[in-house]
Amino acid sequence: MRREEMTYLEAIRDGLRHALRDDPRVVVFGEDVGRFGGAFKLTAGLQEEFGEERVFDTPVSESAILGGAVGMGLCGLLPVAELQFVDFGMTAFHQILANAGTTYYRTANPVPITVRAPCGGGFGGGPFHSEDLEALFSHVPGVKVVYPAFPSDARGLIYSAIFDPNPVIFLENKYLYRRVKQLLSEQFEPEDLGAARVCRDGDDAVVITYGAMVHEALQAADELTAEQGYDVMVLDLRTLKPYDRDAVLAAAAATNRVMVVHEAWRTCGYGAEIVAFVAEQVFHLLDAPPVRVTAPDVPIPFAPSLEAAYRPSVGKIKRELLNLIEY
Amino acid sequence: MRREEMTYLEAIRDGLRHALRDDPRVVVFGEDVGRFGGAFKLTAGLQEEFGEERVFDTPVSESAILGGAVGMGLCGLLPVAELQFVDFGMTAFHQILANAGTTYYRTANPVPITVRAPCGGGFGGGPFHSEDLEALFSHVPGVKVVYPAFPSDARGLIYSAIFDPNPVIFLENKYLYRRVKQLLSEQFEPEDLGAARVCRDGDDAVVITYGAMVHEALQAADELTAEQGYDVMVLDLRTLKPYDRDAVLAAAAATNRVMVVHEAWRTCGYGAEIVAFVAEQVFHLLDAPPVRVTAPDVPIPFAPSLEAAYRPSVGKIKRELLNLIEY
Amino acid sequence: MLLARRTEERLIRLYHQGRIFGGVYAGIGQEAIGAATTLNSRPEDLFSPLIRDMTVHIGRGETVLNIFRQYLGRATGPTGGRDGNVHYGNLSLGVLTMVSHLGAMLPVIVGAVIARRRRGSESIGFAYFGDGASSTGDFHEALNFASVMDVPVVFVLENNQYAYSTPVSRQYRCRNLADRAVGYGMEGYRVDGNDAVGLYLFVQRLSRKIRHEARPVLLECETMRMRGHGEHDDFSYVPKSLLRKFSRRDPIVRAVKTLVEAGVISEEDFSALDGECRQEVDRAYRRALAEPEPDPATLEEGVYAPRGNDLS
Amino acid sequence: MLLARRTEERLIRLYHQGRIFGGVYAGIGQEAIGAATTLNSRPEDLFSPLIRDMTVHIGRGETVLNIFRQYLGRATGPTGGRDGNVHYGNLSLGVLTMVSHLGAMLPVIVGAVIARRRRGSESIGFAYFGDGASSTGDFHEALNFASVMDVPVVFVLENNQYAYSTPVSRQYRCRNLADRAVGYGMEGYRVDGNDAVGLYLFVQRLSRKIRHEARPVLLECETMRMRGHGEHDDFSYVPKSLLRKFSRRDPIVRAVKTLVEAGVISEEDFSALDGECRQEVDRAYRRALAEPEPDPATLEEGVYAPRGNDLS
Ligand SMILES: Cc1ncc(C[n+]2csc(CCOP(=O)(O)OP(=O)(O)O)c2C)c(N)n1
Ligand SMILES: Cc1ncc(C[n+]2csc(CCOP(=O)(O)OP(=O)(O)O)c2C)c(N)n1
Ligand SMILES: [Mg+2]
Ligand SMILES: [Mg+2]
Repeated sequence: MRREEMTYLEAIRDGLRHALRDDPRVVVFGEDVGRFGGAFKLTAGLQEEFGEERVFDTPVSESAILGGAVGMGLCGLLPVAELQFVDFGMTAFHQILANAGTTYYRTANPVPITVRAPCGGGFGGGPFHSEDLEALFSHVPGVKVVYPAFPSDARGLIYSAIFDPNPVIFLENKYLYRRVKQLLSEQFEPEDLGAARVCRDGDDAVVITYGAMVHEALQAADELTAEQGYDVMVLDLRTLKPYDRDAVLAAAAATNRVMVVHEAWRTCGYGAEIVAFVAEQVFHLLDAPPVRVTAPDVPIPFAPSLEAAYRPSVGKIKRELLNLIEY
Repeated sequence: MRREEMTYLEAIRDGLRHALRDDPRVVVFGEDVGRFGGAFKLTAGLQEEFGEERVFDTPVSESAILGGAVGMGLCGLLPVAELQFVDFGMTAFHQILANAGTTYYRTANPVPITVRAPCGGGFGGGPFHSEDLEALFSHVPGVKVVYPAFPSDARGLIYSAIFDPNPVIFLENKYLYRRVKQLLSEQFEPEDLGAARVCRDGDDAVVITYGAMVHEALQAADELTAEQGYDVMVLDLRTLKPYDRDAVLAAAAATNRVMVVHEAWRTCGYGAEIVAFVAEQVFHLLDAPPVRVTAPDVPIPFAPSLEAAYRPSVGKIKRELLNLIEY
Repeated sequence: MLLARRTEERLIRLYHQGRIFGGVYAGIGQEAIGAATTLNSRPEDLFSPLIRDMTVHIGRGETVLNIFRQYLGRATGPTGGRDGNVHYGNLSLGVLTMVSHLGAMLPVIVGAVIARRRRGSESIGFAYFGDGASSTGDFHEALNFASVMDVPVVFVLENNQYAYSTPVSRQYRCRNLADRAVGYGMEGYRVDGNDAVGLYLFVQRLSRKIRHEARPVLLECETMRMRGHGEHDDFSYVPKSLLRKFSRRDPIVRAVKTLVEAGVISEEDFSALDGECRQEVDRAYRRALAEPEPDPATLEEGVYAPRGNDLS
Repeated sequence: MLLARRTEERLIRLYHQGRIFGGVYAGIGQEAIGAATTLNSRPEDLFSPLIRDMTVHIGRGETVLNIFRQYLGRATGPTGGRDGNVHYGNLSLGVLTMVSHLGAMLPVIVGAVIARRRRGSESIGFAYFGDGASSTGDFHEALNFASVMDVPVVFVLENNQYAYSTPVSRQYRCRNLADRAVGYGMEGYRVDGNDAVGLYLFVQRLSRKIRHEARPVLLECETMRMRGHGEHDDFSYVPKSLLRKFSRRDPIVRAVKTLVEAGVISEEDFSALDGECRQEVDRAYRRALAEPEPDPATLEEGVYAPRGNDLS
């Protein structure tokens, strides 16, 4: 079997390409996604390959994009809408909360849409191009939320998201776009939504995380093993809503020490959900208080010196892991 | 000292009236708030008393209302914007997240605005007139979130919100508007933002809650005392962001058993934050796993039979409290 | 029109008798608009009615029985009691189910028409909304989007003089809302929304044209909300003179007069029809009343569509 | 204009040398617009510039030093390094600090002008935005709101032919965006945005009028984005012929020509001025470079304003 090396970004493009090839109902649209290939060039080449009917630009109108996707999904297409940055989706959050989230429950008509949204910081994007808003989307009934960390997952999950009969918010991490590479089989395999994955084994503690922080957690774990001999499990959630309860509980049970790491704000962040769930369900199995490592409740700062302090780092994760393990 | 009985709704109106009287910079606006007095008649009489320059109607334009408030706040007014229902604020969430939340951090120019938003269900409002979205607002850096349960608090807190130099999201519970009454002193007293209050003492467990659920929790606690002799503390958070950490920790320490109750959706709901905080901070003081009693992750149903099952009830709270106490 | 009128009249009575949970929002006085548009539609066309558009539902074939089921929150109704009153539709009749957020359905129907046409039908859309909704950002994004994408939707603006308590003088400052069309590069018309026959003829030409040209159009229908915003509202803020003026222009009375004068129907035909409508309303209400409320045990079912659900 | 041009040229050079973190978004070719409007303003007026409006900042008195501080993320800059590049302002100069969300500043400046006028000043507002931003719901809500509330704001639409890679033909279908004005009951004009002198005279009359009448107005300025969306963008999607056409209409060259022909300045004056500008840019850059970055220990400070903060 031939294998190609792909970045996270290329893998998502490849997933889109497979979906576009496999089903004529799939359409890809958003601001600048056509000939230009999108702000990150993620959709580069798709319009050329599939034509302007399948891959097209829209005006700067997030509510028209998201509401339009709902209408397309209701009437026979499988739309994939791109938000240029997740931040700008907040101008039309009601389309997610009201139209996308409630329509199937109220009418039994499925809304099979996918919303792709680049997230996260670490590149000097400042307060309005670096947000991680998974907690907001995950609070909405009726939508699914996916946030991959690896090219192979990204490719398989975008494909499954497109063919899922529900609205899926597909969060992509900009920091990973060109930084993470993997050898992927040429033969394409979809990846089921909903399953977490242990991407590093260990029994001294577990870091439950997703997106860019999976990589920071893995590095922190490796360094801890090298430096202190501790073995830390890393659980990549991959799907944030509905999340893999069994995997979370199994990881907690196997390690008795739980840390959640994310790049988003702390208060009412996604980590609160996981920590609360673990505390409720397997309280008696925990040997130490669960820990959240997150960004502080601060608008995302621009200057490198500030952003470095803002974003959870390998060093910070290691320190907190040591505290947790040696509690 | 003379005292008048006021409903929750009248108390908020009285707080607005005091603010309008005390400072000419205060303006009150939104859809239908003027001569009509608002969808709930909460602002009834204010335009008559203070004139159309101070209390005025706007077009159906939530982003203009919220963004306009930010501009007014930056340039010398103390605006109080009404959302007719909190649900509709989601059409302009970016004005809260971007303009209201980040401007002081970035520019050192305060944004002293207040956004009033009727929340909550229990009256057949269906999926788009019953939402409780405090978790979304509480995730936003730079804004404060208030959610009173009693007329006296509502009156004092709206006044303090208006004079606070930060954006304050003032959540009002529609179910309480005309159901809850209190004797209030004629002499007006502001209520500090940020402090929780123990509104029932007890040492067998604590229910941490806010808004309409304070009343359900109080009744559940009273019934448990009568029926089983247990004494349950009820802590009313009153301000949800930033919340009163000391009061939460003190309550957990005093009871060793913690329940959070809210009417909003469970996943990534506000309760997750409180449970996570307690688990992190005072894990060793807990004698039982903390518990969340919330609505399920379901669009808010219309039919009375469904809504009754959707909303946390006194009976449900009691049952869960018994489980918690007898764990 | 008549069936819708009789249905709403009954709903209003039931509301004031305390027999309807939630609220009742009537389109009395505005019936010509839904009637004239649906009568000009084809099976493949799409509709996004809002709160005053019972004639759209009925015009597309929704039953009065289903409407009572909906208002009574019955398990058997179009939303199974999960949503209430005006929030229903029927995709097999081409009718989308509204959300409350004003303007928010406008991009949805634009997307829906795009989808139907990409799938090979000659569908056009009819999107209904009020003067208040015309102030929302979604109105703007949807009209511009439809224009740029060449999507044939008739944006039916029911200008009924009020948005809740707010008169049009505080909602906009252009002369007519139809003046907004030029800003989207589409045609805009302001017509008498209470003249069913005239409107029917107008929409006939219009719908042919846009089906052919695949272009959107803005159709402002001048009308009047003859009741409160909802039945809880005494609408004392509406000048009596305005109500009087429009009650002389009642769309049903006018349509009957025109049709009788033209010899199309007789007064007796009308009375007979009216009797049938009243009977149908009675029967439907009684039947719906006897049907079950949703089972609370089903509360958490059907939040997500299962895999394998037919997506076509 | 000249100072802004020289500043941006330097920023562009620095960006391509890898010395600017984040991005650089240039307004080269569009300088006439900010210049002509700020020159017609009074101290109490308000401005909401976006990404191509360096001439608004400079026209209101912002220093080049502060601009370099901002781009270099210095603790001493207008946002103290908390926000980057074009996201700065100075309320004491009447300049609001933008957020990125297109259209989102438009309601803010409307509210700001309302506030200033309620507090007794004769302030008017100048709101800048692009052809892309004109498709956002916020554009619509803000223009309608300003009109209904009688708020004197000049909505300065800088139609520079592109929104990122999207040409105006895929952004709107009206003939001119100024055609949208009638839909808000305000006046709308389309003018040559590259003719600084003509624009100055036009805005002079316009700003007097709206200050007096307290009405908003839509002013579409035809111009061209002469660089990529940002400096990371090679703008190969822009036809060279379009760039050539507009480079013959460079606002600085044209203004100098007009002023020289009119005898207001000489070629030598211009050269001397240019030299001064270049020197100022050099000095400012070097000084800003030497200043400190923000201290990470301050990260969590200043999220909330303290009580007692002067609210006036
Ligand atoms: C975005 C949004 N804001 C506010 C509301 C509350 N609301 C419901 S109906 C209404 C007035 C609607 O007026 P109009 O659009 O003219 O329709 P009409 O009721 O006159 O038919 C308002 C403000 C809403 N539903 N959606
Ligand atoms: C609401 C929103 N959606 C998308 C973006 C991403 N974005 C940034 S600039 C831009 C194009 C802006 O074009 P235009 O308004 O014409 O201004 P110009 O850059 O041409 O000056 C886009 C789409 C944004 N900033 N805000
Ligand atoms: Mg109306
Ligand atoms: Mg542009």
